Amino acid sequence: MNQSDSLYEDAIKQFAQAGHGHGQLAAATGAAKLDNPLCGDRVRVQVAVASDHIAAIAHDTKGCLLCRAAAAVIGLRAVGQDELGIEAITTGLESMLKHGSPVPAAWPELSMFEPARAYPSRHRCVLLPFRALLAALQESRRSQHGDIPVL
Amino acid sequence: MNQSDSLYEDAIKQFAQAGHGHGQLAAATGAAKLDNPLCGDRVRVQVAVASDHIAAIAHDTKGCLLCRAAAAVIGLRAVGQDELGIEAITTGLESMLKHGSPVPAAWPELSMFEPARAYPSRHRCVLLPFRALLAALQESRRSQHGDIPVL
Amino acid sequence: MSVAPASLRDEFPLLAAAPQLHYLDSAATAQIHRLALDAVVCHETTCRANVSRGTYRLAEAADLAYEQARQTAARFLNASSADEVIFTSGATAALNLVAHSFGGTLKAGDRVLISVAEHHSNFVPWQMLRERTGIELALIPVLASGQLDLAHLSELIDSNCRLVAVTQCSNVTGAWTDVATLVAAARKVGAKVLLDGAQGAQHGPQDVRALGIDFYAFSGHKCFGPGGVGVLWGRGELLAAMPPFLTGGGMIAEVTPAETTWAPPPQRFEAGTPPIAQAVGLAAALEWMMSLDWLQIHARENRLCELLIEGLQRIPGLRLLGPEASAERAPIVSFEIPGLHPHDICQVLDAHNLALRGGHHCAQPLLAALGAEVCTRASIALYSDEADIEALLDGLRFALQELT
Amino acid sequence: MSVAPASLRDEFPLLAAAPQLHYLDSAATAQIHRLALDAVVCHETTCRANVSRGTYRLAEAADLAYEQARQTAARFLNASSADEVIFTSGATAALNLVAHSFGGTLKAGDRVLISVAEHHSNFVPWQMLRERTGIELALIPVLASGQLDLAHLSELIDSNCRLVAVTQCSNVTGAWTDVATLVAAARKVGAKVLLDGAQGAQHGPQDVRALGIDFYAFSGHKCFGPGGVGVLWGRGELLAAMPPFLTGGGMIAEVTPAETTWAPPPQRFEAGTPPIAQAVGLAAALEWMMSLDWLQIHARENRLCELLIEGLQRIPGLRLLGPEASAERAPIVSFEIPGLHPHDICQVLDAHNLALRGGHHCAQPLLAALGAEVCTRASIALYSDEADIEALLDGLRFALQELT
Ligand SMILES: Cc1ncc(COP(=O)(O)O)c(C=O)c1O
Ligand SMILES: Cc1ncc(COP(=O)(O)O)c(C=O)c1O
Repeated sequence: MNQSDSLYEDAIKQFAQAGHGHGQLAAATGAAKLDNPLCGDRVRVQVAVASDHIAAIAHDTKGCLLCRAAAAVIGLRAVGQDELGIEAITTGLESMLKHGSPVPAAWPELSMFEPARAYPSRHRCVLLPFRALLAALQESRRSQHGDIPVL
Repeated sequence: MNQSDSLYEDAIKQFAQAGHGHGQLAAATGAAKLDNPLCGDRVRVQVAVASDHIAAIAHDTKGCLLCRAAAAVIGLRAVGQDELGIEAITTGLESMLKHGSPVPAAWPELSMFEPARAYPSRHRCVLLPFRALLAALQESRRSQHGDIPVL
Repeated sequence: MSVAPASLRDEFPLLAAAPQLHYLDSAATAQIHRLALDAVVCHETTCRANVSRGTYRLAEAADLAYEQARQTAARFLNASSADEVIFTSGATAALNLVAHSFGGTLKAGDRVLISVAEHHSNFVPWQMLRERTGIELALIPVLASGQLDLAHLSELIDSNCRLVAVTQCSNVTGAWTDVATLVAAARKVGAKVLLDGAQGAQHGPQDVRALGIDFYAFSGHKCFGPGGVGVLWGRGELLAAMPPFLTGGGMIAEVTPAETTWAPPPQRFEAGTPPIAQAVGLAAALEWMMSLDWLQIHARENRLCELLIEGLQRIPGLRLLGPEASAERAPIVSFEIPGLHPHDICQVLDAHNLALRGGHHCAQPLLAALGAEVCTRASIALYSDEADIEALLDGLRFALQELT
Repeated sequence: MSVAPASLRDEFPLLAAAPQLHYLDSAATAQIHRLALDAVVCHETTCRANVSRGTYRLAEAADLAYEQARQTAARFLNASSADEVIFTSGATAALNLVAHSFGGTLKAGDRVLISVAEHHSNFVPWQMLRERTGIELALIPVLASGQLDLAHLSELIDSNCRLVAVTQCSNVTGAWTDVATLVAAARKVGAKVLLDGAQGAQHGPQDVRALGIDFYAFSGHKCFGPGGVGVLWGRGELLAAMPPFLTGGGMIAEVTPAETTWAPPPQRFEAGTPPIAQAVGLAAALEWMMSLDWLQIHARENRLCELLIEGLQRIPGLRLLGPEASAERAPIVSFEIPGLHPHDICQVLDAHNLALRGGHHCAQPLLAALGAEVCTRASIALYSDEADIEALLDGLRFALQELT
């Protein structure tokens, strides 16, 4: 019955502890704050976008290990990506959690969240930083391009 | 299973048909209209009270046989009674229906409603004219005595 | 899938246990299907936990069951997303929700159009809204058949009209509403359309998108499911723009003493612990309904309805309410017999094991318009059979003898 | 009657079927008692019909069962009349009913006094009332223990105060409210008192008259009964003076297009088909509760609670929320462990078959006041036992190992 013993792999704890990207940006082009109202997880993401690509990212995350580890992955990996890329990874991650699809190839460390598949109520925890990042990117786009999609 | 075959005794049909007291009073001292909102039964009772006793009564009753028969009993028997007497008979009738108490001795024809004991939803039908009469008597008392109880 | 309707009765525990009973009051409450009851018991004994907040496996199972019930309801209605499905405590609660939440976006002078044929549950909430906000409440009149009189629709659905809220099918006359005409007229002026499906949903799965409507409400207990649960479907973009109605746990984003922000739909409209096992039971009933051959069932329901009407027409003086053509009505047949009160009729019928309802059926404005105050109603469901109809016609002969 | 509490677990089908499960989330939803579930099934399979309108025997049986359920609830609360008992869809619906119906009799500037310790279901409805009508919403603060701080009560309950609406027992800290003091202060100025009994009723029958209160609300699913049903008790004369909230079938005297008149309570407040089988099931649970020896059960619940608190206090850094003395709290124990998130704790506990809830427990203002955002909660009910507590303390040791 100890299904979740494997959930808290060392990778998750290490990422959560490392907290890559934790902090604040001096010159953000977009920011967003998202909550999970049901558990109190809260993520604030700032991005600095230049030429439609993420030049810098920072986040402030209060939450469970899953949420903090996911935020740290973003903090480590998001720089250099554009909105479409983040969208694809988020969709891939969601599909991995919900439907057992393969780990998004671009960010292989997301495999550490595979054990969370079995716990639908925790999917939100993993996805929250990704959704906050997408919201921050949208805000950045709107402020930079006057709401014209980046394509 | 034909429990209710005996409900519609000839007495009930005869009283309902006879409709004793159906009509209108020229000089009522009190009147009341009561509905059973759930089935549409509707009773309008007028009384003329003199020296605290019912001198004349009239009713206009739309309803089922039970309701019409009960109104006809009132039409036949109420004259000469005072409010306390009607109250006692109403309580006695309710107790006969709900708890199987004996038929109010003063008005023995109420025994025709005994088979209705088995049908709680029909108790209202039988009681409605009595309650309307009580309401009419109260109105009469208020208008005659300035709301001082008749005792 | 083809189902021999004669066997349907056995699938309903109460009917199976009372073979002598002729239950003809399904418009008030339909009997519960075995699978729906089993689903309730199974949920309560294996998955019971509160939803949306727990992370332990039992709570995950409860969540999953509840959200799957939402998806089943969405499929039953052909909604574009399960997020458009709100579980309520019943059709009345669903209609009140719209009258308060959507109603809260209306202003004095806006028109809400209902009809004379509405059940009180889709009548009084709009009267109350009129009192609260000064909307104008207009009424579509009815023809002598009880069908909505759509002759003057262009005057009724004018540019002030924000909402047309009508019954899909009358609970007294069985008359089906001509939804397409109403939707077309409403579209022209941008008015929304709510359909009170309390009497519609028990006659088969719905397609809210094909109907072109904006809101649909129905009750579980009339659809072979448990009591205490109902469904409001609303178009996503409308729900997203509506304020909540009931408030409390589960429907908020954040609460501070100063102010509170709302969760997105459907949670925004499900304050407090929802009727979880009841939703799961309803979903089992809806799944079962979706597995049926409705062409066959409708043919059968119509045949029984015609059989009944033919028999009733042979009773001297009896007045039938509702449309002539059986295609224009659900199998609900109400009638008056001069000199006989429905309560007395139903009482004698009961002695012959016939369960029928007499009264105003919570539709006083309709009865007044039809020149009746009360009537006797026989309502047929998919488990009804010829024996029920024959027993009713026999029973009425007894009633005539006994009551006159 | 004396009951050996060790055997109580067997009376709850879910717990009986899962001997390995340590269910410590009864404050969210208690497990259903066998008799309550049986009563639902029995009602649905032998007495199912709509209530208050039918005259056939099945409908009479449904009516009788429903009205007997009302009487049982009245006895559970020691109400002076069953007419004071309104069945709702749950505590949240009951609280919303008061906020709308009684709230509808208030005017701008009238004060409603709630507390910082309220569940969102007794917080947000009053915020909404403030928005609708301009009442003043005042808050009783809490002490560090989570108990209401009644030091400045005479300022809070001033002559503008019309209603004091507080929880009987916090769903986070378990702190019992000092009702007597509040009632005495409210009486002085003629304010009414509502008690949110959602967490109180599961710990035994109540005496609303001895409490001296005016409204009491609770949910069936937290009292070993079915979901989808709750109770609002209100003093007869108050209910009689209140306008309805939800409107529709069953609660009216007469409906005409021009206006509508209301039925007397309790019908006035029960629009639409009520949760009939659920009320019957709840009544079976309440009957069972009334047969128990509550002195014995409270002693046992307190002992378990103390055992748990002692064990928790041995965990370094762990912060307990709530009163010190177990007599001042219901057996609900919430705590924080620095650096560990409740969701992660609950996840590891789940792997050890412990069902606990982490989060804000729909009480954000209280958690903010206590300087916490989220916490982990263990809630004990009459079927809990030593093994549950020991398993939890062991599980927390595992969690500490695994998560750090
Ligand atoms: C047409 C119609 N609308 C609404 C309702 C109300 O449904 P419920 O009582 O289940 O809330 C009914 C039930 O009789 C109905 O027939
Ligand atoms: C104190 C308190 N009040 C109200 C409620 C709301 O109860 P329900 O969700 O059953 O409507 C709860 C449930 O958690 C509660 O604990």
